[in-house]
Amino acid sequence: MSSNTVLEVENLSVDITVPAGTLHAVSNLSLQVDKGETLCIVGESGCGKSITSLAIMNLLPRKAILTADKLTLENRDLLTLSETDFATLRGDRIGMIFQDPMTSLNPVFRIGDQLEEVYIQHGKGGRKEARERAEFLLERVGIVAPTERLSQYPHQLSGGLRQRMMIAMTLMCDPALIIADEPTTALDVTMQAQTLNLLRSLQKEFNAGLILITHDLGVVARMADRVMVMYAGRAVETGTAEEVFDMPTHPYTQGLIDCIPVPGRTEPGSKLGSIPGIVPALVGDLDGCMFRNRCDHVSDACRSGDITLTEISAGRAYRCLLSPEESKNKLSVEGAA
Amino acid sequence: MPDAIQRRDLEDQVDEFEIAVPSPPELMKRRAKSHRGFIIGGSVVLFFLAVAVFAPVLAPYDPYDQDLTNRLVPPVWDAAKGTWDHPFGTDALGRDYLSRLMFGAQISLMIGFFAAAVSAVVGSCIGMIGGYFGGRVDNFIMYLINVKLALPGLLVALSLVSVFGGSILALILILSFLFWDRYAVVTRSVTQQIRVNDYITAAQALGTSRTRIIIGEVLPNVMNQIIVIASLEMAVAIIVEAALSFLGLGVQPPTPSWGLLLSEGRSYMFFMPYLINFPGLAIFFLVISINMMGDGIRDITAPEGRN
Amino acid sequence: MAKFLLHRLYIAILVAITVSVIAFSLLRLSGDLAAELAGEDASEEEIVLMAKQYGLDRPLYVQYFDWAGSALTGDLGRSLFTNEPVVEMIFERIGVTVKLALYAILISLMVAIPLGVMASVRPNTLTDRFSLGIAVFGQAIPNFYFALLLILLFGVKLRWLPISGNDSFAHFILPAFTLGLGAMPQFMRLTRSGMLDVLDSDFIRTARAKGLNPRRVLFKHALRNAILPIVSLMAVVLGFLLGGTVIIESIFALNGVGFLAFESIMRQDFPVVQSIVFILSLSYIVLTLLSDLINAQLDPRIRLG
Amino acid sequence: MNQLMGQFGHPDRDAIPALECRNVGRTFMIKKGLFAEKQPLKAVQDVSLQVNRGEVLAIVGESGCGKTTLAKMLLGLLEPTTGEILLDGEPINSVSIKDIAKKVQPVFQDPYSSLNPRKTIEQIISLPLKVHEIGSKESRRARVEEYMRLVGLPKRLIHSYPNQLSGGQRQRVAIARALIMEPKIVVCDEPTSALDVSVQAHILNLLQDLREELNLTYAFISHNLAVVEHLADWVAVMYLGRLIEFGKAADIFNNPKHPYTRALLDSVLTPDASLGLPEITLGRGLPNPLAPPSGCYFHPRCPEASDQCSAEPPALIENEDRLIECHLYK
Repeated sequence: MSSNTVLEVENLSVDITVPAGTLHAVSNLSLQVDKGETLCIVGESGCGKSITSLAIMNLLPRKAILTADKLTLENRDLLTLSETDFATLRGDRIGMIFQDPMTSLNPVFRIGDQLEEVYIQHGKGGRKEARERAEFLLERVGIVAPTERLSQYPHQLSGGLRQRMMIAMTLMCDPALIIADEPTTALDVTMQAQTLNLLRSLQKEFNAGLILITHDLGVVARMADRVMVMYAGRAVETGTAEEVFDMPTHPYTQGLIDCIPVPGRTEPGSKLGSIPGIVPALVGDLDGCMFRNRCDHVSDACRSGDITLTEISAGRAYRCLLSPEESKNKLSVEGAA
Repeated sequence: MPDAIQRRDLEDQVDEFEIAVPSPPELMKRRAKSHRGFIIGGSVVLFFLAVAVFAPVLAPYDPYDQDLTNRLVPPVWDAAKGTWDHPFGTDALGRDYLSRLMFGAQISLMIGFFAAAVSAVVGSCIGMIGGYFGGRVDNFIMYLINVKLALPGLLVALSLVSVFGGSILALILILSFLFWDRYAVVTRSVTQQIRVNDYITAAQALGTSRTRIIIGEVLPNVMNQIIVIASLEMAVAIIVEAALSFLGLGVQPPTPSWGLLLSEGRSYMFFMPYLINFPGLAIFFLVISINMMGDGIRDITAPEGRN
Repeated sequence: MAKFLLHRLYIAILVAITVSVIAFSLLRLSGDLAAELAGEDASEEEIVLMAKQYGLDRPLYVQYFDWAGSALTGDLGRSLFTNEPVVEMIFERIGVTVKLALYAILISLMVAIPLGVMASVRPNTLTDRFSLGIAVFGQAIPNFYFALLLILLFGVKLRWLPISGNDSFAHFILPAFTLGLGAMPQFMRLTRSGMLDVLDSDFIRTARAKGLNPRRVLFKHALRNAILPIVSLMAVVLGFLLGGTVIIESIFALNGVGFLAFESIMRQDFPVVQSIVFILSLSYIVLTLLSDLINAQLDPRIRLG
Repeated sequence: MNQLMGQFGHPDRDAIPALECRNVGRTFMIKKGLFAEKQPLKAVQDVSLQVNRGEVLAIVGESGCGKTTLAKMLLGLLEPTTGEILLDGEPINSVSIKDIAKKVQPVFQDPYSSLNPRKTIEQIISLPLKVHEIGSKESRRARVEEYMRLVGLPKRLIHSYPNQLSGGQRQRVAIARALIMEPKIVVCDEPTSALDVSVQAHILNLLQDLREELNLTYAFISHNLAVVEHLADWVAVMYLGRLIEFGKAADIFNNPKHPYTRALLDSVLTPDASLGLPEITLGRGLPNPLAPPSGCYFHPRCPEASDQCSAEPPALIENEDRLIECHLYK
């Protein structure tokens, strides 16, 4: 592990007790984020990507049980921390941006109070310093007349502005890691690119690690240094953005890419590729490949046993029984068809 | 539909990972079976109901029969004077207290049930109309609700009873007038939430009449709430009826209303506390079990559909 | 905000006028007022004379405006029974009733809010069950029966507290407690459900993600939002308690407005009853206006919206 | 204006368009407070467009651009305050909502809110038949089964409730309900934006198939331009209630003219890892529709705005292969 590593997670699992049994929301997930690096976690609803972020933040619901072999932030072991000690890290070393900017800010307090509060809570300075920091950051996120905005209430701002406030708020204490959970999903398309641009330039400037969680392959392709594709609570493919998009090795990744119409690439009016079948409910004992019911390349071997991640090169891995050769041949033929 | 159309049988085979999701009725049945409060509350309510219905058969005496030689006989567990002739003792006029309590259940349940039902119909109609139509109609209905809330209900009820008398029909109507607003407030706000759903717009786009939309699309989704409020309001109606009778402005003597029993027993309560405890506890247990049932219904019918 | 309050004021005035009409009709419902006034064995002529004397032979709306007009100047007529001015009768007693209602709401708030908050922080635990138990008990026990039980226990058996009259603070303890118990369940449930909703909201997640200390999250960020509906309910309940004093005041022989209302109803003294109904309605209207004002202060979405 | 529309775009000039809007506008009177004057909110202004049988018209724009109001007018749920809408050449306001319903049916965005949770799939799909009193109970059942097959829903789901269905299945139910009246036009309001991408592909493919098989006309409302490009024959770009660009889909995607259309197209993020994030220079968000900017509504956000843009509103003119409302084009 290099000294650049901000977050390291090994074999993280999250089990949630539900009436029907135990829900394995996340299984054996490992990841690593470096300073200034963007890791995109991509997957469809219910794949466990948001639970992963809450697990790292230690904000899981009460009924969820977290297990992991390793969970460190800037070389600090998070697994042994008490809730009180963990709280001192949140907002200070890790910041989080949520999906819906309309509901993520407290409606009864001024924006300024909500920004300054983090700074003061973590002992960075007094009211005056906090105000200066807030004004500085508001300017950085491109807000004109920051002093005025700070004395406003959330309902007086548009969605795009509120999301910028959220970004500013996470940067108040200069965090080592930012987790953004679908930060632009609730925004208009024209706001999306601007907000992402802002997020990325600030992340680079502050040299923070960024975990960006999204279902939008377009966002992933444009934002990610490295990508982790999740399906059914597991990582099914990891690699750099180029590797994953140009040469997907897991049938699910390939399927996802084929599903979306791309201007200039898919023929208008043509049939889109599609993934049949349903997402498994992750309750009870899970055995074999979770994607087998929707996969064109399924064999008997896929139905049982523990299917592990196969590593192709450093940081490049996939969870499938097809050999890299096979997957290359089969998937690329299909992609071309 | 043209014949040449390709039939799609995309999802006809059952997926290996498909698990049976119960339908809303099944879900409710399941939740009902495992809801302790609902079962206990429901059983006690059923017990009271059975006592009320079969009072003429079950009661050992005529509740109006006076026996002045056997006045104020204590219950059977009073070692000195209790007898099995009158297991719950007798009142100041020697009437069998158990029989009077059993017939009292009739009055409480009848008034409670009908008051809750009448006000449910009136209040829900008002609420759904306000919630669905919005605008001026809704403003008017909000104004009606505000007027109702502003009036001191119990006082108005007392004055009305003193004018119209304490017949059971009058009591039911007066109590209904007291309770319609809760239904209106709740159904109105629930209807407002339902109205914005696309299935309502879809029905409108079909040219469905407003009445049909309210009855066919809105009502099934408000019904849970109406039943929950109805159960709670029935409990309150029972208490208020007892209160009116206790104050002497409800059911008139010698009818064995529980409230009346309490008020009659009050003069003797320092020496014969059972005279107030029996009717008091009867009201308490009936009301608490109805409440438990109502809370149970609320949990059982908790909105499903959205995950 | 000015617009919001102006709108509320407009509705309040409309409601107040309607309520006055209803209160006025309450008097007319009682049958032939003139016959009532003239006494039981009055002759036809005497009744007609009476009607003339009190202006009862005029059209109803004229009588209403007459009544409303004098009500505006603070004249609510005279009692049929004691012939005292109604206003004086009510003002002599309203202090007792207000005191009782305030004590009751204080008691119920002091119990309900802490319990509701605790229950919402730890749902489905012993605390939660306990507070739910109190709520269920408070809802199910008829207050007149509970009052009698309290009298038996504290008044007769233990002889700790007086059971009738309104001479000292001690006289208010039992009635206020009885009344407060009835109001408690609503506050408790609203606090609990309101807090559960708020604690589940995105902005609380944000507050926790900021690493704020849990007490600050709970008492600053959550309670501040959950308190808004409680303020509204307080006005409703206080209005309701003022009206609900009828039973409790008669049981504990507290000489308040409730007791007066009860006595007046029993002796068909309708000018007094209608005035009490009207005054209690007015106080409800004022209370809700006040709660709107407070909520507008607490909620910037209203204040600046 | 109508002359203009007639000359423009449609080779088959004699054909009556399946759907035509002529200067359609809708103004809501918004009352702010009790004593305040009512303010006009022009949700849709002066929209003229047409689409032939079997074609797909896409209406695109940000939220608040008037897409949904326009959709409601097409469905007959709102009356236009100005202009008129014609179905097969017949003005929509001359017929009853029931007659409109036979020709136009909606498919909505959120498959969770578009199905009544208290009703079975059979009840939901057969509702149109019941409301229009078509057929007996048995024949309705048969028809429901037929349409379930048409949209790819297994028959075994007929007695299920919406909560037992996946998002994709629910959207199929909504499509079956829309089609059972055999309408000519389907108004699709963001039909896939609430679905996962793998499910979205299924639904888009289904919509394509159905259009070919049933010769349907779609009014397809969406903010997802990738989907629009894939599906649409015609594209109408709306901004703050105004139609600012209208033309053939291929033309608009190959050569967007209006600066707003260009910005919209630029903000499409294709999954191409070799590209970075686009620089969008729109600056602020949508202005307050109650107090729209002077001149061209788009000028405060427009990178190419001149003094003329803030002073006078541009007119909708025909420019080469399309209609456009911008001072840059004369």
